[in-house]
Amino acid sequence: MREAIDSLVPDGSVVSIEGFTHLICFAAGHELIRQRKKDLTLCRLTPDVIADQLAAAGVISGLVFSWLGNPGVGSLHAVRRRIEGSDPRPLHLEEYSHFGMVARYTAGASGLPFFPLRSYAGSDLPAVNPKIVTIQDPYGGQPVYAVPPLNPDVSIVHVQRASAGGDAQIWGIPGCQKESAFAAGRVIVVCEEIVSDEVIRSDPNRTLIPGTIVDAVVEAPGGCHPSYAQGFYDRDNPFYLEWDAISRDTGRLDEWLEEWVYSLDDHAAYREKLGSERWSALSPGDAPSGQVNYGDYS
Amino acid sequence: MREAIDSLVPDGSVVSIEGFTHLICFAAGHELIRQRKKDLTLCRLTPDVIADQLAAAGVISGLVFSWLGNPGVGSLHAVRRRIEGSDPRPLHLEEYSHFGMVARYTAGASGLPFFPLRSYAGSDLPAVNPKIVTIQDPYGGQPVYAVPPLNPDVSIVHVQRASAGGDAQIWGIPGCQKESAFAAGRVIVVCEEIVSDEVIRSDPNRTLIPGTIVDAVVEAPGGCHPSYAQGFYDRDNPFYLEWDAISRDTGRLDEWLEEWVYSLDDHAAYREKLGSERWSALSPGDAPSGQVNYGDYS
Amino acid sequence: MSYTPTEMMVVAAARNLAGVRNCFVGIGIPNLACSLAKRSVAPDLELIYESGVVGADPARLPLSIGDPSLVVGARSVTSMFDLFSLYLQRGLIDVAFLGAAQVDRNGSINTTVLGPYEKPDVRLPGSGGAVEIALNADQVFIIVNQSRRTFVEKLDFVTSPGHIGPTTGRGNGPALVVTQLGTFRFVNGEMTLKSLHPGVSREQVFDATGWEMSVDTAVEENEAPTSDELDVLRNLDPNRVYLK
Amino acid sequence: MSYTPTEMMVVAAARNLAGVRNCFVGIGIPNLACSLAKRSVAPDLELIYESGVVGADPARLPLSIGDPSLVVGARSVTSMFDLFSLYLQRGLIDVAFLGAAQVDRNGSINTTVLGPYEKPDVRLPGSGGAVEIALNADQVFIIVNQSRRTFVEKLDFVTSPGHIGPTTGRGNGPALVVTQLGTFRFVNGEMTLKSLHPGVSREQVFDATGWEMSVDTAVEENEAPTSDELDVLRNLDPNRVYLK
Repeated sequence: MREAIDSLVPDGSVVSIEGFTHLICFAAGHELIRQRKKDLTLCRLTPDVIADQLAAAGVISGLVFSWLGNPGVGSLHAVRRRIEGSDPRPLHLEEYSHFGMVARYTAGASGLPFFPLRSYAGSDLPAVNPKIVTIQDPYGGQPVYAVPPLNPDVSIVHVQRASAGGDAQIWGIPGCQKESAFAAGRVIVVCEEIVSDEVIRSDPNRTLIPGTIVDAVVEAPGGCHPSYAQGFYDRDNPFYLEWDAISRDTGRLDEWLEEWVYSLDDHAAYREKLGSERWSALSPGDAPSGQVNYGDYS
Repeated sequence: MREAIDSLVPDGSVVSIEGFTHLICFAAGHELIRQRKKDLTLCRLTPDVIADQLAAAGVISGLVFSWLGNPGVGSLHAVRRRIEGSDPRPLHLEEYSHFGMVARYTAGASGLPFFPLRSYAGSDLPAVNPKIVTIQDPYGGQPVYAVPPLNPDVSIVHVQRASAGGDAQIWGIPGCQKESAFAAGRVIVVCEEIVSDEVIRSDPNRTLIPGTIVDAVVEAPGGCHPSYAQGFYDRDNPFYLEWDAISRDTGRLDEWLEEWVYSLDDHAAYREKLGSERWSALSPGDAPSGQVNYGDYS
Repeated sequence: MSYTPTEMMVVAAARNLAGVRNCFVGIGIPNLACSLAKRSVAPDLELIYESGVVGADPARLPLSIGDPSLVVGARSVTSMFDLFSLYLQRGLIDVAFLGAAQVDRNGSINTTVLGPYEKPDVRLPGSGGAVEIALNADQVFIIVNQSRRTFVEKLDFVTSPGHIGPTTGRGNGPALVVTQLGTFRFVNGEMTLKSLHPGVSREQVFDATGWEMSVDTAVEENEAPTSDELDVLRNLDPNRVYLK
Repeated sequence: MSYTPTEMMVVAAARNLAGVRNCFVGIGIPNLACSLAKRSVAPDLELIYESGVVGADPARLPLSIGDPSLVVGARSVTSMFDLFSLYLQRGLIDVAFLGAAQVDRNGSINTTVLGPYEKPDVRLPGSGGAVEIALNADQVFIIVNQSRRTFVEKLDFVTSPGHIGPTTGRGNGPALVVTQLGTFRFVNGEMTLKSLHPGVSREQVFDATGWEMSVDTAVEENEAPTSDELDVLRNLDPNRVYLK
């Protein structure tokens, strides 16, 4: 992880870290903080606790997003301080809706100059974001709206499993991990476990991201904590509740960053510090998918 | 199948039967012939042997398509007779490319008035199909092309397994089964086997088509013959080769239709007539997918 | 049986889902309302979440829109692109729930900022999927706590439009508003008092509205939550996370 | 070792794939060329099929573009929408193979009709994915049997454009043509003889071309297929389905 973040995410990069409630790569976020990256623009539908941490640590100077908050809890206080009071620095916002963001990634991933969608009419969003424009229907119907492609410099994508070559498989909520990866100039795949090529190739329909477009593969079990990885661990809801109090108080927030990020060598240390009791409380039971037969045609 | 085709596919319908080399629903095609449907427009990227049979039987009066032929073998002679000589009747063509057809289904499935794509520049296709138009990039770049939505009256979609409620799962080549189903006004799911809700819900990422949009579910094992169903049976290549000779000769073609379609009650009779030897020659060995764990979070 | 104003809101919302098939669910009160409706007036209700989950049947109270318990045993789990394209924009959603920090007489909603956009007094979460939901769901149900702070004459920011005339969407806009005081429908695009919860007066509604609220010709009084309804609800949220 | 003209074509195509990564493969000769290249000059070659198969490693000779043996053991299998959008139109394809019923001096291709479109003498298959492949693959390799019927001054129908000036695509157009006589590249958009297969004369090429073929300053003679190459090829197609 250290090497991947160091070499693939220079200061000033436009970085997407997606994962819709699921597979949010906190491990990479913490590494960005640990390496004191500067002036990053974070692309993410839902800047949540990870964005609050990056904002508090001074790593990000802008957000491209559609919903910001601590899901199920309330506000991101560090982000709000920066937006409402430029405290300690302003945070540049480029704001869409969820579908607008997904459409931007899709255009970026598809080599399209724009993506059309039936949204935004009557909303004030186009007034505050000139990149949201109307487009004529070439068949003479009502105009619709369009958004431009989003092509991050680098996408960091957490998945359940990947091969050493970067073929990445996801189950549960896929969000827009695939689109954000294909849209990016460089791709870092972070996984719960690295598996053999054979495991990947025994179920090729699950491969959402091919190694072909991947620049680095990092194994970081537990790397989504406090969010979750389907089948591996649950969301740590108490953490989200605790974060509200931490994030309200800049002193506590700085202490938290020091204790849980700066003073730790890597995510393995974070995982260990959380302790086995906490991890086992988050472990789900078994709910196997069952198998299908691809057939041996040799 | 009899009831589904009878009630959901009136004469004159626009019908899509997709399946890209894989999961081509011959069983439904034969039922359309058996019921002597008339004046259907067939939407299909690759009108192949199924289209030749429907054309010869006088079921279809038009094609919306992107490639026609007997894959790996050569021509569709009944289709060619109708196109080249209006013999015995003309066949109306509305012609795209593969991506254009996929984009049309995608627009239809997405409620979009058009879909943009980087294709067609310099091709004569837009000159013979006025539905393929240019569209301006609202951000000032080069214009691209657009195609209109395709919303068939009914889509017939073959899948490996479905619940009685119509939740349909596919593995192997998905083609544009999903998009053609969501684009259609009515959906008939034909499956190799009906399985329990529990099987479907144990692996929800494999469900490409939800029962929500499905009007009829038909179990028709072997229903793709001579095409194939991944993990169930292989493509019957000798049949494709034989078809070339059958289709060249209108007498033989009529005999074939009589023997293999009109004189049989249903697809079960066709399957039986093919014989267990032929079926066992087409049976693949096992290549299991392996399982993933969705996790028990209750 | 006694009940809280929140329980009354959930029950009123659930009853309005009678016969509905495909419902776009939010976390919290909408989720409770849909779960209650599925167990009472709308057994065929399909719970659809913007996270890509279709036909969920969660084994526990989901705490986020993408809770892992929504996935397990669902009918289908899909990408957000497919969810927004093939379900929402295609017009498959019969009813969608939206919350609001501010709502106006046309059912337009603000969830973006209080104060000016560039330098807000309070930065709110933003649209999420709300703007496309508002425009493309067949009907929108708005659930909101009613006061002069939330029912305002003029929104600080229009995040999601209500009845504002022709739009690029395919839906019919807001159909119902449920508050702790009563329910409202839209007559010629204008929010109109339709029913009052037990013990609530029209004056309470007027006092909690920042404009002159229209009133239906026949304002009904809602039946209090039945013990069956309350049993189901309290089983769904035993720790009263949302049923405060 | 003796060899057929088809074997020479396959070998010439394979050698030109040296160092290539992502290749859009057609069935038949292109598939053989790619499989040979992967076993010789391009071990990292990724076989990508328009049917949605990425990184195939088929255990038998595939007889159709969606053969089930392409799926088993592949790296990824995806929808056609994703294949055309995320791979082809995104610009990930380094080389794509196209066949042709007719080709002109700019590398434009006809696979649609012989004769007029509305009442053709021969109805051909049509574009399939060819037009978007021609426009969006970084380089296009055309494989065709050369004669005055296929190398024509004017196409009956332009299915897929060659070097015709700026287009909506992102690719660089045709880079190579391989026939049973030799190979051709494009100089200022004009097809130009680059090499001859052993024993073929320039005159044979001119006789089989419907326009005045340009000739490279230095026309090379291709090395005959080596016994290693022929061994691999004949193992791939033991029944000589395509190696006629």
